[in-house]
Amino acid sequence: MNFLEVESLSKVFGGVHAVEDLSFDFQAGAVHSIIGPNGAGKTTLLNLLTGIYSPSAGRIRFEGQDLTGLAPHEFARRGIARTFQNLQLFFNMSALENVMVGRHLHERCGLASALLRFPRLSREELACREEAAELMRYVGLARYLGTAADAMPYGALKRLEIARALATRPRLLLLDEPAAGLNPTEALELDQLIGRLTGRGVTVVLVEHNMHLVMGVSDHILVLDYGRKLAEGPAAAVREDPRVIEAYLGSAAAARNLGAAGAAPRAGIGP
Amino acid sequence: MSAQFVQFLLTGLTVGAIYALVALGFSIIYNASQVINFAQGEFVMIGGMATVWFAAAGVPYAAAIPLAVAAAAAVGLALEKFAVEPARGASVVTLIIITIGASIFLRGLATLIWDKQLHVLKPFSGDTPIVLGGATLLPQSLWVLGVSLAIVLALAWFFGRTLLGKAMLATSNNRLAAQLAGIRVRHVLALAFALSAALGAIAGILIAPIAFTSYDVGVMLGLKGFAAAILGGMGSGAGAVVGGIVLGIAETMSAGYISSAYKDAIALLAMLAVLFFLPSGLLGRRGTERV
Amino acid sequence: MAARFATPRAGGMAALAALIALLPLGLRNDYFYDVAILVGLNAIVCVGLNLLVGYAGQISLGHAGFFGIGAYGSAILATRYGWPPLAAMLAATLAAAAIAFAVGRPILRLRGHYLAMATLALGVIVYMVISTEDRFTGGPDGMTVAPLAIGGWALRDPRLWYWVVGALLLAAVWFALNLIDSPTGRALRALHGSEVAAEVVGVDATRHKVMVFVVSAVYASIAGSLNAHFSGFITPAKVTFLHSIELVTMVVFGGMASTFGAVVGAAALTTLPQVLTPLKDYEMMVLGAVMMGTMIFMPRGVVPSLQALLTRRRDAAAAAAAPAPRPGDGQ
Amino acid sequence: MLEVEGLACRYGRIPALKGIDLRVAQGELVSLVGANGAGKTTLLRALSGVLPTWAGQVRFEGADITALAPERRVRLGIVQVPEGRQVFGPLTVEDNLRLGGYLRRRAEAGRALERVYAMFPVLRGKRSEPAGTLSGGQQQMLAIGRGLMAAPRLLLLDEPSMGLAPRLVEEIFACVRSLKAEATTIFLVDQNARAALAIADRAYVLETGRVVLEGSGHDLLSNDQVREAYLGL
Amino acid sequence: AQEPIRIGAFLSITGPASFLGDPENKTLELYIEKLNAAGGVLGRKLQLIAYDDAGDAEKARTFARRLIEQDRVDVIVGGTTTGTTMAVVPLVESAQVPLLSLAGAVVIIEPVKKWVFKTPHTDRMACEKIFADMRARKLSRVALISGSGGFDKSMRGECLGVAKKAGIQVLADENYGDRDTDMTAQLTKIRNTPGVQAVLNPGFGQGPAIVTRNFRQLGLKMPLYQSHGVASKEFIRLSGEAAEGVRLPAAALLVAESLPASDKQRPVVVGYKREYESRFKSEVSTFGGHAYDGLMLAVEAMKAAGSSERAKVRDALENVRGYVGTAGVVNMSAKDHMGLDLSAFRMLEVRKGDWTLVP
Ligand SMILES: Nc1ncnc2c1ncn2[C@@H]1O[C@H](COP(=O)(O)OP(=O)(O)OP(=O)(O)O)[C@@H](O)[C@H]1O
Ligand SMILES: Nc1ncnc2c1ncn2[C@@H]1O[C@H](COP(=O)(O)OP(=O)(O)OP(=O)(O)O)[C@@H](O)[C@H]1O
Ligand SMILES: [Mg+2]
Ligand SMILES: [Mg+2]
Repeated sequence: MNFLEVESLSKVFGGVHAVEDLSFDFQAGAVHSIIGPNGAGKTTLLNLLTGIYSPSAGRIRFEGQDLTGLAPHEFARRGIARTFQNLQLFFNMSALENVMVGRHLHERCGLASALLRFPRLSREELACREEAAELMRYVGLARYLGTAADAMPYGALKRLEIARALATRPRLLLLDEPAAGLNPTEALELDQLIGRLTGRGVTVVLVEHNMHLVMGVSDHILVLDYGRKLAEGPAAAVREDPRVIEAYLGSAAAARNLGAAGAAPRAGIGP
Repeated sequence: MSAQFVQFLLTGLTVGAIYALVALGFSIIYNASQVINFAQGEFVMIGGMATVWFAAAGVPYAAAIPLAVAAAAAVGLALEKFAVEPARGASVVTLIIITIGASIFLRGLATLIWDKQLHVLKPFSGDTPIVLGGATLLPQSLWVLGVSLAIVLALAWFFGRTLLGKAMLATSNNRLAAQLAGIRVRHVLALAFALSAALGAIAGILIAPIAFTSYDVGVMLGLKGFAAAILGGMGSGAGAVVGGIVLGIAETMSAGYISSAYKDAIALLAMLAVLFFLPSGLLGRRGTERV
Repeated sequence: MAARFATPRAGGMAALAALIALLPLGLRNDYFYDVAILVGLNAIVCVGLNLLVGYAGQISLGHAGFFGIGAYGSAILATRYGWPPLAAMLAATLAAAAIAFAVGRPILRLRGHYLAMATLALGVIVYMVISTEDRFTGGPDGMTVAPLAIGGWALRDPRLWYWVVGALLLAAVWFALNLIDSPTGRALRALHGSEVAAEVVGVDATRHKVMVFVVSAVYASIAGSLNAHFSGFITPAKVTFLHSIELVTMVVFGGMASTFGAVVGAAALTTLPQVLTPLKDYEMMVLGAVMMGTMIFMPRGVVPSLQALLTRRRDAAAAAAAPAPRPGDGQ
Repeated sequence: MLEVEGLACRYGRIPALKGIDLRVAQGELVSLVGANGAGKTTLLRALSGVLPTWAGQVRFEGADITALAPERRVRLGIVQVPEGRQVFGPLTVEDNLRLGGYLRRRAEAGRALERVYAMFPVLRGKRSEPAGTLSGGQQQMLAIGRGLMAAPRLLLLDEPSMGLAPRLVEEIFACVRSLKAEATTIFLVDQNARAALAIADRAYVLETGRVVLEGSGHDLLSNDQVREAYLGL
Repeated sequence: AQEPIRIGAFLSITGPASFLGDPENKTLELYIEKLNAAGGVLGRKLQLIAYDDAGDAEKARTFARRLIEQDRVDVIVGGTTTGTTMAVVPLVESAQVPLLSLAGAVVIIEPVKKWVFKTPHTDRMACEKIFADMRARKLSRVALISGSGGFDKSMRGECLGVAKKAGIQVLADENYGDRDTDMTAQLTKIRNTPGVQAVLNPGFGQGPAIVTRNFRQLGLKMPLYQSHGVASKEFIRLSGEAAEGVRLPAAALLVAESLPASDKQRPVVVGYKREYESRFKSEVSTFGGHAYDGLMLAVEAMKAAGSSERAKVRDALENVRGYVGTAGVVNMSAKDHMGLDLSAFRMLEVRKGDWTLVP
């Protein structure tokens, strides 16, 4: 049984095949990256994998269960969490509360107990608050505990989304361009964070254009182009693939530059 | 039997065209500012009442009507300048409450300047009914239908073909980006309010000979116009018209064939049914937002 | 940390309780009691409506409908069929909850203005039924309602009513504050912030929206029943869409997402027309101008704006250090 | 061409810029680097006039434009590609671009449109789709294209490479270089600090609303402080 | 100086019934001023305290309580509508304040309530008057088309109730909304109902005028009856030529000047009409007349009682005999708190753009 199985998945918008007949298997405990040109269908794929879109065709199986056609909160219940390419935060709340919402699935709270404020609830609230604070420290947001979400800088917000996703205690975490808008120094911290996550037993799927990050952390890379699979394999193989260079990486020089990923500066992704 | 059906249809069209005109006013302001202007009905009132007033003062119709439309447009401008613009950045609900306040204010003002009586305008081309397939229609209804049609076409052209029209849409969607593109957003907003006030006033003038006018005609027409705009799809010009006509016909048909006591309820139920299947109305924009 | 969060609510509750307890010192005669009771009843509706509008971000322009279901349900059962008023009230409340539950699912799929119109339509339909079925409801001229009797003893004196409504208002506020502070309340606010994001962390958006819709309908219905029994007479004027809009206005005026704001809004807009009567012909204009002016200068509503003003005063010195809000990503 | 003196801006009571002095000469490419929240976006917004200035002066070609309305600045040729794309979601791709050329004559705008399509062929394929349905990177291309439609003389670019595929990032920087070659003055903010410094004639480093360092692109690239704080080295 | 006599009023000056409440309010203001100019009543000045309930029963009740508790008025005039009046009845009954209602429905005085009186004719009387006229014209099969307001619905109910006794058969029963702009659908249905000989339209405001115009537009030839709810010149102005031939029952006020000199009401109605029209530059309606009657009855009663004491005024009101008002000659009794009979209603017909008496 594979951890995540995707079978001839398609999504059509009007005439656009954003994802077309896509099949792949992801193994547990690894970091899988999905790369591909702009508009290749990466975000759409994540939307399918979290139930935000329902597929035009195909199936999604997670830990052996067929999740096709379920609502997003059902995906979350099964252990899949994500972040967004465009921030989707609760800007009407504090940072800490944002993360606490992530604990929603693990709280037993009926309407009656909410209205009457059972003592049990207060205790659980305290625990929830503590755990959320812990997660914020974990992603490096210790200094923003009481801050309103709408008063935080962009880089912090990106990490806040990760903390919130972690609060759901996912087994599969999908990150959509977490490094966009971060400077190279901050991207480096992200690199380490992803490493620690896998250590926690979370399987990570990373969608990213920052090749240093991708090449550095991925166990396995899936390359999409026009909604289809272009290539797949370990980082070293993918970066040498001429089709990938042609469609995505650009000049062969850039690709070669990445070849020395370990030693090379982790900064620029351009020339 | 079929003459009866034709009669219902014609009546529905006339009533619907009125709703459509009011709905168009809602759509324009919504397009330029995302505000649902609950004072839209008051423009209808101002149009009718001002025309009556000018006419009573001896001004011929040909001058009284443009004067009344201009008066309404001026009120629209004032509304934008003194009530909507100062609240820029406030939430949509706050803006709605501001327009509700404005509508109460304007209604109060109307009772002071004018009165609480009902007034009537002379029909533009007489009172003799036109017979069509056994059914009758007042010439004034033709005016309503004709002017609505002309306005819809003009607006379709304006929003669909002119850059200024697009600039209006852009302003409502993203004010910052609109400014960066060199659009004078204040002017665009002012224009939208003036335009929609003028449209409301025209609606008010056209229907005053049929359904009279008074300081409080705006309340019910505003409600029906809002319903029509939603049914058709908020922000869509063609939608406003389709929504208005569908609503008008639904009302008359249910009055004619089902129950006149419940005709409004039936029309609203029909609207709800449509929304359940088309959550953004008959012709509303769909699916332009994604994550 | 828990203590820090308990303070404003406990403080607020205490202040409200003290206000209710001390207010009678200023109430000179039954007329004042009458107005105070109406304030209380409107406040109950608004506290419930604020859960829906202010916290969950779902606008409703049809809550006068639920108010009407409560009022007429209770009135008809108690007056025409001789039910004990409390049983009638309970039945009406259940009916309002059931109706809200039934229509909530399809209606709450709609967003923004579409939701506003759909709820408005719902309210208008309730109104039409009430004003047309005059055999039961007395039609537009209204109907007489039996007083609230418990056993053989009828509650008639406005001064007693005052304490009943005051106690119920406190309870209503307490329940609302509890709900907001619970995980459920947090989920509701999250829905307001971003529905997709709430969904992907496991919040069942539809279930939560329907739930809060039902809760707010129950608040409105109970207030409606009480109002009918208190007035002794009820007409459909209380069920019109104008009344729905008035209720939302109270909520926004006092301050969205502020339970005490809802109370303040209800108090302000219930007493304002009483205060403005000497203005005669200018009354409407002034009322409209007050509404516009308040919302322009306090766009977040009276209570949150005043709160912000107070906190600003307090830490004016420490201001510079505070991080500033920034908008989210463009789209 | 552009002179900024003592520029200060606030959000409410909170200062975001605290007295900025900088110059951009005709035909120059100047980069601005800084951490998250340093105030780079704020500075560009102030230059475009969409954010009121609190103190200080902005001069463009000698004329004081501190109080000039945003659309007047666009008319002068000060054009910004904003951070976070900010496309008009419900409008079609083509309408978005045409609005970029709002102040230009029809024929000129038509030619500019062709240039943008030539540069980003994807956009041509999606010309009648609502911009809101584009992918993140496609929207970024659209935002850049919309800026170019206005015939900029001073182009303010706020994170133009964000969310773009490596291949396109190369192209964007190539495009920036060619614009410079066509005598467009450019003021560039990009998180890809290495690339941004590499192509810059001169650069400024911004820290919590103040310019803390200034020099040629090359010098800054080899500055130790910069390397550690912004280049991840 | 002596305490003024306080007259309280709650009227629907705005809202859907402003059509009625506005002239009522104006009339009260006008006559309080006149009475005071003439030296007041019982040597005391009169003070009017009037509130606008906007047609809302809840507001009416609160204002009534305010009048009683806060303003301590001696007598209350008002309740423009049946709903607002009925909402206040329990209050005045328990506070023991005389109330002179200006609303039409029978329920206000039937059963008799100790403290409640009313000045206009009842809607049941209007139905009886109309049906009698129909019978005289040999019309017995009628269609009803009524509005959705309280007045309309109440009268519709009364007419349906008394139809059988009057030998009238109601073949169709249609409705229209408060602010509808077109009633051709309903009228088309009536036209296609076989056997209809006449149409009756209970209602006030713009609805009846639209019905009248649509009626002509559809080419309907049968007689059209309106109710006393449109008893003002305004109706004719709004309906234009379509109003020709329309009949309705109304008080003498509408035909003041064409009353024979022998008519007892003539001086009263001519006087009121002239006063009102010269002051407000708009035409009188019978609604203003109701307020006139209410105020004058209260004054009569105070004079008769020699006091403004609530209980005495009430007793005096119940004993009013032969008071000539705009609505007719009032003879109150313990069983009848309105004191009008069918003779007070005149059947009018619109001819050449004016009301004329049907002999
Ligand atoms: N809701 C939608 N409606 C219409 N088209 C859509 C929608 N969502 C995505 N698309 C189209 O599907 C294609 C894939 O988009 P997607 O956002 O998945 O790309 P991506 O791989 O995430 O690109 P990027 O790297 O630029 O973010 C694009 O061409 C886009 O225009
Ligand atoms: N709309 C706003 N309201 C209040 N404060 C704001 C607003 N926008 C930005 N700020 C604050 O102003 C400061 C500067 O922000 P700015 O967006 O200019 O930074 P930046 O350098 O562009 O950062 P980034 O790299 O994240 O884009 C930050 O502290 C930020 O939190
Ligand atoms: Mg993407
Ligand atoms: Mg920035």
